[in-house]
Amino acid sequence: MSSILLVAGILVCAVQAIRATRLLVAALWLAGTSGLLAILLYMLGAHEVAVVELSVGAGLVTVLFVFAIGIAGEEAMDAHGLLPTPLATGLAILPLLLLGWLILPVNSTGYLAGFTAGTADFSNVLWQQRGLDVLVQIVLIFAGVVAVLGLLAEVPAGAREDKVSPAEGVRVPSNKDLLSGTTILFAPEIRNQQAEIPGDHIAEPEQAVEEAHR
Amino acid sequence: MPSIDLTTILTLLTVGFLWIGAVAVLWAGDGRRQMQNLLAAGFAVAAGLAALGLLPLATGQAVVRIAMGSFFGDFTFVPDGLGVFLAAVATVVGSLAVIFSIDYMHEEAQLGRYYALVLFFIGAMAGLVLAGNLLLLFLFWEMVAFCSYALISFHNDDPKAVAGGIKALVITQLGGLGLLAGVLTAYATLGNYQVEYFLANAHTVPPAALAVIAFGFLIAAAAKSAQVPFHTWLPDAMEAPTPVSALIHAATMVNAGVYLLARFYPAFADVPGWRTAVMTVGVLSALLAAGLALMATDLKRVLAYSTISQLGYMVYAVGVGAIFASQFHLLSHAVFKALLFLGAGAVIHLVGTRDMQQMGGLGRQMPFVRNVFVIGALALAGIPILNGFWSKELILEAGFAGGPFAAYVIMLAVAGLTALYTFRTVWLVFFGPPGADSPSRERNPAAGDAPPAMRVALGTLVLGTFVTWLLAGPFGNLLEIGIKGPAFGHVSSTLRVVEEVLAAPTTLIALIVVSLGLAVWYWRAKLPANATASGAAGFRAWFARDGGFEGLNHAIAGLIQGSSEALRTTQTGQLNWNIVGIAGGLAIVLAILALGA
Amino acid sequence: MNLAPLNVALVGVLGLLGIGMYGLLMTRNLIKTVIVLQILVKAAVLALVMAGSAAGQIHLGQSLALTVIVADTIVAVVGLALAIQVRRRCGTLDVQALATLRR
Amino acid sequence: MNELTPLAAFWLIAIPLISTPLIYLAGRLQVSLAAGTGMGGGRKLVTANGQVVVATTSATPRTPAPDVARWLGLMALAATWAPFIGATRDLIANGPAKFGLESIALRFDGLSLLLALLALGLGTLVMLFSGQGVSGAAGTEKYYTLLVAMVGLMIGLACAGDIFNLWIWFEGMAVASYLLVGFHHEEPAALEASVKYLVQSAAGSVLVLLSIALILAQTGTLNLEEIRNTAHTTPGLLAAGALLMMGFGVKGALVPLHTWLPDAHAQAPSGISAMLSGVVVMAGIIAILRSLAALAGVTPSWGSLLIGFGVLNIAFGNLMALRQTQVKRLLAYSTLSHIGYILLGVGIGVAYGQPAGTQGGLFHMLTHGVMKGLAFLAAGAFLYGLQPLFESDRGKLTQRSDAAHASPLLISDLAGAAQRYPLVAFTLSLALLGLGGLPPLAGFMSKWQIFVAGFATQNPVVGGLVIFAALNSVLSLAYYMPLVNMLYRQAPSKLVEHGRAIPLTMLLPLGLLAVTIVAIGIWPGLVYWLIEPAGRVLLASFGG
Repeated sequence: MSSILLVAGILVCAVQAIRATRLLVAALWLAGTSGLLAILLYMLGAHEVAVVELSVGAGLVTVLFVFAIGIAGEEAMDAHGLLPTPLATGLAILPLLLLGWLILPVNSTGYLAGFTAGTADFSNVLWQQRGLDVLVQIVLIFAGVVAVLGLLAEVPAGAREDKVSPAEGVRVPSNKDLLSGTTILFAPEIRNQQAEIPGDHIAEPEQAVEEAHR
Repeated sequence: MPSIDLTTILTLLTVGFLWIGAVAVLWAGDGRRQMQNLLAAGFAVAAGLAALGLLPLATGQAVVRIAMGSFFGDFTFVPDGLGVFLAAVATVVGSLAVIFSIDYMHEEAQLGRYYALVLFFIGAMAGLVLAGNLLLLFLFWEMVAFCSYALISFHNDDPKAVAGGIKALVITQLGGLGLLAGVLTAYATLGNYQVEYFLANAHTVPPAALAVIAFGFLIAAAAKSAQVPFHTWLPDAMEAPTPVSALIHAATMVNAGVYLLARFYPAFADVPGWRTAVMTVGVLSALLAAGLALMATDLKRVLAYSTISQLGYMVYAVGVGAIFASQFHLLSHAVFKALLFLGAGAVIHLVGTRDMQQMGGLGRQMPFVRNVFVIGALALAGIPILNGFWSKELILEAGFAGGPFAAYVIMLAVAGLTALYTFRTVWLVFFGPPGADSPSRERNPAAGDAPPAMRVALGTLVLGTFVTWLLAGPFGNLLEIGIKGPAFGHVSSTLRVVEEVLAAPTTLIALIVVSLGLAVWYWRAKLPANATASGAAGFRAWFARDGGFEGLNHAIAGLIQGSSEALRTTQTGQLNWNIVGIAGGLAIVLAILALGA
Repeated sequence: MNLAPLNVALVGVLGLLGIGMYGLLMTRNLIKTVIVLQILVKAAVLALVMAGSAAGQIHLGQSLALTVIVADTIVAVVGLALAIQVRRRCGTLDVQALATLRR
Repeated sequence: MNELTPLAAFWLIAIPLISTPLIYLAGRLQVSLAAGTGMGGGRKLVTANGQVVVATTSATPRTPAPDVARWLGLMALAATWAPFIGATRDLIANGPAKFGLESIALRFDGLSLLLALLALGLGTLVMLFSGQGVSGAAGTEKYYTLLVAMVGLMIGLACAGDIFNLWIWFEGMAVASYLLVGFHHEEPAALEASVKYLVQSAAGSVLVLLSIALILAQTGTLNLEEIRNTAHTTPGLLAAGALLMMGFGVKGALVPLHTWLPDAHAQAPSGISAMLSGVVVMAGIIAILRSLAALAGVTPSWGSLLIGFGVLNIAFGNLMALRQTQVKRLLAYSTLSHIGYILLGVGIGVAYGQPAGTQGGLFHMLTHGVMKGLAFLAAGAFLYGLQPLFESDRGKLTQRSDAAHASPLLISDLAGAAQRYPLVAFTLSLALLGLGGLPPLAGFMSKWQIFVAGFATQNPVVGGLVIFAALNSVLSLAYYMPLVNMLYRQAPSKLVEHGRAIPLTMLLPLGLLAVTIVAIGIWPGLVYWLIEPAGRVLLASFGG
């Protein structure tokens, strides 16, 4: 019963995250999803992952989002998407129905066919049995860090700067204008740049962009 | 066995000389034109000599065998009579075209690319006819198509040339699908690619599969030999430099289709409906193209249509089972059509236009070219003594004896039409009153006759026009080598051919029809004006649309382009729409699995 | 083992998947797209734990889920970095502005 | 790693992965040193007080400072060839090698060998090629680092014998490639491509995870072989198969999921386009095949589905390519159609138990990798030669209205390129002709083998599909040929006349790939040691 409530809560949070028009609100709803999910995971017996989900999913990721939103700025979002809503709804629901038809309900014939609970404890499974996964994951993290460093690094000035964006006709702010928190965190070569954490930008997104121009 | 060894060497050299020459010409670089001329002509002539040397050595045995691994079989070359003969035609006529090019192309840029492609082209054709493996045959078939494309669009700054090249490539490749299907079916049913094995075991192939192979090959041959309904590429291929046109029409490309039909005739003759289909294709092509030739005003287009028409004769001959007559006409046609094209090339080179209405009265200015062109035209029209006469008579005779009467009558009428358009062409170019704005005199008041290298090529071909028919006997014997089965017609001596032709009543009828064609042209002014006008109008209207085939081409091309353009809207570039693909794809696959399993 | 919680969890997985799909289809803001991707990842995490539980190898399921959380956090970080760059270069986070490559 | 035999295979994966941090650190070190001495070339400089100063010398040719990261990367990949040869020998002598950590199985078999060869071969050449192509851009050391990492991860992916492990290799490869695709992130178009690539890949990867969960729940194992032994027809496993196909299919660019591909291929640096098209997409297909093979017992329709997607890809890719005006976009769409040929061949092999089919499909994977790699690299060489002109003089030289925007290489820009760049033009035309399936080039041989397989089924429907595929091959000439033609135009475009010379390190990979295309085309038996075991393994894994 409690699990039903939890799942309902998770889904509500997720829906709210999608419906939210402000990014920060969406990120917070996501954190809510994560928190509830952590409880559900705990109930399913996944104690360790529940903790990780709580700390990484609800904690770190939310921080990252807040940070990113701070840098990029809130943006007034168009309420209606590019797709007709009925089409999107249909496309989201159709595979769902088919999947549900195929895999629900879990019953004892298709599943649980005589499995015995593993005896190894969690750290044994993670670090030894699935050790290769962890190794590859380290490479993945390394690649991800390098990628983020690369993406946030400055690029040489050239003819491409300050040009008009083809799509919007918005004058693109140049690099120097937009130096900000994340850049300082992730790009070591400009670490000693004076930081200006744009905390107040969150409240006034348009103003943040204006400032960036100046 | 030294003779076998020599055969092997010559077989390899026939193709090898040309391909080595192609590389050598490229290697020489466009900076050294004289060197390129020399290399190209040298290697082409060497290959021609090798092929001629191969003629007495023809054998039905595979002389080269290279194992290619599973699914590809052994690549073999079999220099049997038919193959050696066509290789000789390709290389000898080809080398004359190369020699002709020395003068014709002397002002062109990118000579290296030109010669390399020409040599590669001739080499691929020689390989095609000598190949003893179906896959190897297909390989060469495709190479020929590619080279023809590259040469047709040699003047690639000209959009018409590019379009003509791509049209030729796509249409012949579409036909090539028939060959592909045929070869694959043959391999799937017999497990072997060897031509010899296929011919020997065709009767064991299930009838349905054999029909696929037979009609597949027919489609391929029709596309390659520019037969109805695939003929539309050939006139557009006239954008090529004239020596290349001569190559395509006389030496290489279009002969491949007729070769294919002749080669596999023994296997397919008994497939129900196949011979009828072959005859129909031949008759329709001959008739339609003759009519088109009568309407055309572009000198090279007239020649192109006449090629389609003459190939129609050859295909028709295969259909009635007269392989010898078909191949004999191929030989005659190769010689006189090369002559006509190179002659036309000399004219165009001089005048700077291909429009016959702007020519006229050129005969006095270039007597040598006039004389050789007229000889070629007479051969085309089928005037006695010249080689075209003998071979065409043989075909008509065989058609009378072995084919339906209606087809024979049409082919007879086409013979008259051929005479008619031939004389019209000769008249317009060399004798008629100069065109209203004839540029010939103003532009080239001192323009002489053909330069020396051109004369060498033209002279050789004129000689050929007079003498090749004398080789009928040896030729008949040659064709027998390595070929099993009675289909090839037992011609053993020239004398018998002569007797047969002269004795047959069809010859007389044909001659009468030909002279009728001549007469129509001669007295064209005296015919009742109304009759010509009204008759010509309907005629013209139908032929102007090329019997609708050109429109069909456009419709198909338009459809493909249109659907391409329509499909491009699916790539919206919007991330959300991209996700639609994922969600939709998932739904569809799930549905298929859920419902289907 | 009682199957009911697993069934409920599975419904949760499907629900999250559907919501995530709908979000990807409708969201025009890049950062929000990354948020939606995180919702999808939640579905995957829940599914893996559920599977481990169903197979009687909850620790295996946990181990996989943990790996997924970490890996997809990295993906989210890269995605956010991209979004920030997009904001710099194009002045907007709207997907519509990122539709110059098409056809 | 108890046995001695898989040692080579182990190092084959380990060397590139271990060397990546070294490459990165060395590259950073060089950048820092250069910044200290003011020798940063076109790069950004950081002065003592932290002010970012951007060197304005980027327009002038850079002094060719030896790029440490690049040479280290090249050395790492070169060193990887030694275990590759060793592993190949082991494979030929002893058959597939099994190794791994604890419960995670790795397996070096014919299929792994094929993908490893593609990744390593193309990776090495791209590394060699990339020297000047990416110079001037910021963070070249990251480029080289991620390139080497990507190669290592792909080799690992090729060996994975555990479905979750397969996923993590796959995800690692994807993460490594995001930056590479958006490497020129000063251009909005490159960012756009990277964003689409990331979002679609991530969505696909979630589908794979759901499928893994379903499989684990129903079979209790993640090991591919054990799954194969326990899997039987249940609706849940059907759903798992569909999710797998769609999840990996995003990276494998099956047609409705392909939309990231043209953008990413067109906007990535050319070397990366070559890697994407030649290897990354193929890794996606290998992942589909590996994982679906584990579910072979669930339903017989996997083969038919593969054939279906194959035909869809062929037709769609060709039609889309027909009207393209940009060189790299055209090549990208042609990749779609070639994926179709691969799927068709493999599908025929799987559905009808035709060894010719799987071998032909994998053969085409190899030849396509070589040909498309060459085509993209040649396009990259042209871009290198002409790029400076896009930015400065293009407006003047070509009167193009879009001169100011990000600069795609248009087909018309290459008019007459053969006169200025004969070798590059020649190799590009070889690649295009090979892609178009003209003999005697590699592409013809592999397509032929697929067609042979189709006809060998003696099934009229499959025969018809093969003819349809061949028809599309003819159709494809209608877009390859104009490009070839353009290269040999007699009147060169103004851009070409003013292009700069192409360095030898770029020409060398082009030449090598071109020779390979011709060699395989003339003698396909040359690669049979590679293709035959791979096809056998694949067919056997589907129970054929």
